[in-house]
Amino acid sequence: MLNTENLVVRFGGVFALGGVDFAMTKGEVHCLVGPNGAGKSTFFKVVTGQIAPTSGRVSLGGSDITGEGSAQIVRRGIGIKMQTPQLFDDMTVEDTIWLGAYRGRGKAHARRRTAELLDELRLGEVARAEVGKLAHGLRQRVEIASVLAGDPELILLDEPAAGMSDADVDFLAALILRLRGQHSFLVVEHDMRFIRMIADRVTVFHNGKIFLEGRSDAVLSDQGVKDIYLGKGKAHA
Amino acid sequence: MDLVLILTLQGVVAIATILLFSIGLAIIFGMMRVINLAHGEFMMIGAYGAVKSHEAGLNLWVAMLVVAPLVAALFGLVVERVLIRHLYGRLIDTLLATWGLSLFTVGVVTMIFGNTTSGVPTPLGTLRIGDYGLGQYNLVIVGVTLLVLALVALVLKRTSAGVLARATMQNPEMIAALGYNPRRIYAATFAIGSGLAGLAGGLLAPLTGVIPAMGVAFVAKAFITVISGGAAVILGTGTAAAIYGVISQSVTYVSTSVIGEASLFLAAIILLRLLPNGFAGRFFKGGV
Amino acid sequence: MPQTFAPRHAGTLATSVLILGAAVVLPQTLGLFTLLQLTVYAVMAILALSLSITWGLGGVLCFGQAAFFGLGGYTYAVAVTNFGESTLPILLAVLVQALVALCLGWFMFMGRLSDLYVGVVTLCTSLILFNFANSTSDPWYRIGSAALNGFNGMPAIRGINIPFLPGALLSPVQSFVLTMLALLAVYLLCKTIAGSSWGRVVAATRQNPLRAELMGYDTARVKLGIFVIGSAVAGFAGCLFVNWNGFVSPDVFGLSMSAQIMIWMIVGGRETFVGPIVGAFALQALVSRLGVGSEINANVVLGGLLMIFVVLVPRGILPTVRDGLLSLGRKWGPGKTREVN
Amino acid sequence: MTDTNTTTKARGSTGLSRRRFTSLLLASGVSAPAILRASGARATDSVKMAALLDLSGGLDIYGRPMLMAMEMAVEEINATGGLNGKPLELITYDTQSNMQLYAQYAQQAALQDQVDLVHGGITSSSREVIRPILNRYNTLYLYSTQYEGGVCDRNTFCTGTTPAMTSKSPIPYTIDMWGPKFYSIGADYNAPRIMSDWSRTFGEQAGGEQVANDFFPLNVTEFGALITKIQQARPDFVCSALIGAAHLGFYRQWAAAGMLSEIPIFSFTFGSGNEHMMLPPEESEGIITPCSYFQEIDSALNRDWVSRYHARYGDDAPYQNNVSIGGYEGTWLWATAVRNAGTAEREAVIEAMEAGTSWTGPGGTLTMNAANHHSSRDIFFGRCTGGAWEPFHTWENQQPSDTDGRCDLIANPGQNVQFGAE
Repeated sequence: MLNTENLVVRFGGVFALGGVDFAMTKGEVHCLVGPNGAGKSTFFKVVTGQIAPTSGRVSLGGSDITGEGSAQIVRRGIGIKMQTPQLFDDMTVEDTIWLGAYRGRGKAHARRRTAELLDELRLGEVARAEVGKLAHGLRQRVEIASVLAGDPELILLDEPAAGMSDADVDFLAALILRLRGQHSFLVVEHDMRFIRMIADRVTVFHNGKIFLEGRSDAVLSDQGVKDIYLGKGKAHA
Repeated sequence: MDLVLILTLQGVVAIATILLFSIGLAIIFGMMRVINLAHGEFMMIGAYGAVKSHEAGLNLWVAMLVVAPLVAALFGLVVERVLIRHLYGRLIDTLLATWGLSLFTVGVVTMIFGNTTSGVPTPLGTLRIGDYGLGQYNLVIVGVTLLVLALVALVLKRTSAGVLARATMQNPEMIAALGYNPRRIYAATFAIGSGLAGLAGGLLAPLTGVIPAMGVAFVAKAFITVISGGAAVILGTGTAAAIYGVISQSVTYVSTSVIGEASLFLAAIILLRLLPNGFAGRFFKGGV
Repeated sequence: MPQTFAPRHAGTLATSVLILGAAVVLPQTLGLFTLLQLTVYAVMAILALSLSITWGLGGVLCFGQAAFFGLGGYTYAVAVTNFGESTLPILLAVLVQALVALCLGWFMFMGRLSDLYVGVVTLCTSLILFNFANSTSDPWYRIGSAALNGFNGMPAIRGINIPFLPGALLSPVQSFVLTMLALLAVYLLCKTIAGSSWGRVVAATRQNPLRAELMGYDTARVKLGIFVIGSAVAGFAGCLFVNWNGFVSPDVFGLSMSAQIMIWMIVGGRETFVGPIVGAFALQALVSRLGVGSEINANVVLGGLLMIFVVLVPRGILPTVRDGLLSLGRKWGPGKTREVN
Repeated sequence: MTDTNTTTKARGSTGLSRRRFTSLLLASGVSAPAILRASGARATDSVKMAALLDLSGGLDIYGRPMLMAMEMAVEEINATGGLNGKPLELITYDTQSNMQLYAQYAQQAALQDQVDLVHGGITSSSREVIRPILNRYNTLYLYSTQYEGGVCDRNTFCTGTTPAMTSKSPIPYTIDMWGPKFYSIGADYNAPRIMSDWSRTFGEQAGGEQVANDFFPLNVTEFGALITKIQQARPDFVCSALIGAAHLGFYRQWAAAGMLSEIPIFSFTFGSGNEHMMLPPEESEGIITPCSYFQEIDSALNRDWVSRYHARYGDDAPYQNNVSIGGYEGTWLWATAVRNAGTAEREAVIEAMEAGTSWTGPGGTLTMNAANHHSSRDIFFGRCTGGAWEPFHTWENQQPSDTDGRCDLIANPGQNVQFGAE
């Protein structure tokens, strides 16, 4: 459903992405891994409409979405969660989720969906608390709830497990597995334990290109992939 | 031919004047991300410093070139310590607070000196070009502006103090970890910016009347020039000053000064729309 | 703690009753002079609310609110001079400003200018208008039978009459009642917007435009909408001002006018709607008091207040007092505390 | 700034009881403001004059000396027995160079303080804010500064100079002296435009030619382009109606360009803002100005007045120019009418004024013109010499012909307009 063709991003003289052909199919949980600077974050930003590619094409379900802004991409049925939580600190949890559900669907739907999600993500107790006053793990959960509220077909998550406790990570993994039938997931992640729990397929980025792509267990046990991570350690030594 | 020459000279003077009264603001904005709407009042204080010390018997050039920037820099130090220090990182709040400072300063200076226009005569004689004449003092303005630009560029690029100042603005924790005191660097930068505003005020005093509210005439133009210039203090501000100087001067010559002024503001609006990060963001990334 | 701007019906009701009560009771108890003063304070309170909509609620940093206020005044003045009747001119004062804001806002928000640049562009706009209005003293500058008259301003402008009855000009007392009712209406408009679903989207856009975008909201359009509403209200205030004054001059576009509005808002409390109203009334009263037999320069007081509030009381009087009371209440009262982790 | 020990009283929160009384009165009939002037509400122990002047803000350089002039007049009037046995009380309002405050204080003076005369307003804008309010609340208005002329309003008396007075004779005189070709420049608003129009009218009648006519907003400080244009046009003299602090820049830049000794300047306005004292002599030498008053006028009355002024306010008291002295002249002219009428009551004073009240002071004789409510007066031609004025010619009894002929308040008392230039 999400495809890129020969995606190139150049900052000044530096290639951040050097021709990426990527494809994922509906219903799968797909993880992007790779050392820092491998290009996965840049890739994520292009796909979510935050930066325009220098050349190449991004398409969703066959239609070209290259160069569209985030809001337009979201309206096409993509949910996005960035690495740093993007929340409304002065708003209540309830209102935040409501806002995610309200767009294009009206108040009645938003009310119903908010109630469902508060329940599903076990946020009922803090429903009327201000988001800015919550602990980090809860904030991550609120943001995911607000993303789910828009009922996207495809959900893009940038390091959702970062800074979470093990219990929070387990909760999130369970949630993703539970939702896998209804949504597809593209997840940028470092936490290998988390990836092992959720991923169907994994794509490894290295030096702005795709190094390896395949089923989760096969990719994660590949010697070349391990070398990249080690090599990165060497390069910085 | 004489006419072309004199018009060109006037254009250069106009550009230099805009640069002169913008550069202090550009430093404070470009390096500290603080917008100082009381910039005009720093100029005013410099101008009063020059006029009053000259009236007290000081040599005019010393009054304009030394006393004016010193007085304004001292004032800047006080302002940084009392007001600006609490507002780093709050861009909009610096705007509001310095707007308050502007009103306050105008009020206080009015209470002290009254609204009477003071001034000093324009020094030097006349430059003759055929039938036309131009005050030689205008050339001094151009010269001092060039000198100031060169000095600022040198300090920012070449000296350790300049490098330190630029680094502090990018990462104060890092600089603190290296054993420097970022607060002192902020204070020094602000004082230098204020001092340059004072210098501009002192130098322009012989050309215009000095009154407590004189800053208003400059602040909007300085503000627009600096914002259009973007983060690069010299290249950005310089380009903006050149464009606005040429536009307002030539439009004024062919029509009226009202239309000249309006064309400057319109040009600013259009430029900001086309280059939302200023010239620096588009053309001089990382320059000074 | 309650979300700011969220409708607390009890408070809204109390404020509304207070304004309405003042409109009914004060004409019976106060002298004409005091009523005239209160009328202009109320006009300025409406102006403060207009910036509350644009900046407080919408987060659009408008340094040139005076531009819409002044244009509203001029629109009304020109129209009423030509028509000899005030109903259509009032509508025009509002509509023209909405249209101007739509064009300017389109230019700014669709170009995705950052807050700061929005500030610069609005500032430039008011400066251009100020310069332009000042340069219209040539008798050539006239619209229909209304000469713009430059720096001197347009004198002896007709006041507001009862709709479609040109002969029935409002008396000063009736103008007071009208202005208070207008203040009430604008206050309720603010509350309605803030409490509506769209108002939530506006608040979301203000607090975190990126998240709002990521939820699929077109933040440029949201900002444009709130900018248009705020500007239209400012235009309305301008028209009421001219009704009070019978006069409009380029001063209405001045920097000090825009500064004043911000000062009222900041001192009163920019996160609330009552705050700017209180700020407008209190500071106007202070400034006119300073002019009668005082040696203190009003600028010193206004400028000093602005600095003090930005640094020490950034939220303004009202929210600070309210929170103080609330925390006292939590300490001493029966209400339960709620800490969230 | 000034400490007064006379009847001058700044208005604080006094007059509460009267305000309460007014409130009671209003409770019965609020919608008819005229009722306010019911005699019961009128304090009868003194005659009151309100001064609405900018004592702070950009215009205070006019407002403060003007208030001093008013205070002097009030003190002298009280020292000579007051007005028909009652003391004259001066109530001061600082309008802070803010039009909104002009409206507020005019309302306060008329409705709350119930004064017998409002005297003040410096700019034409402020006058046009005040005038309708005082008309509405039936309070007499006196406007005493130099202005563009043309006000025709039964409730208003103007005692300052108008452009026709300073152009009709002075412009032909200047053309005789320097030549026919003149370049007009001025601040961009009504009064300078009207001055420029009159100078063209009277200049052409005298065989002169106005070669250009440029106007500048009050905040313009940069005159390089203008100076080049004037150098191109090579006129015999420059006719200036520049105004305010920013425009001082012109005279500085003009002198710096070496032009002061080449093309002389005639100015309607130089000196009205004490420009001759703000610029050094080398930038103002030889500029000539026609105007109704200079402190340097050489007459016994004036010498006496100037010495009394300095005795009252000290040696460094501000220079009294033709604008600020209006505060003194206007107050005395009105007081003379009040004395003639035997009452300060509005109708009676209007009638006394219209009977041609005349008063002679440091600037010569002022005589009120019944039909147009402007006073005729003497005009002096001054040359700026060493930073002071040197009067070198006098025209006596110049008529306010801007307003004359078009305005007849005797035939049409209801007339209330301001005529533009012809």
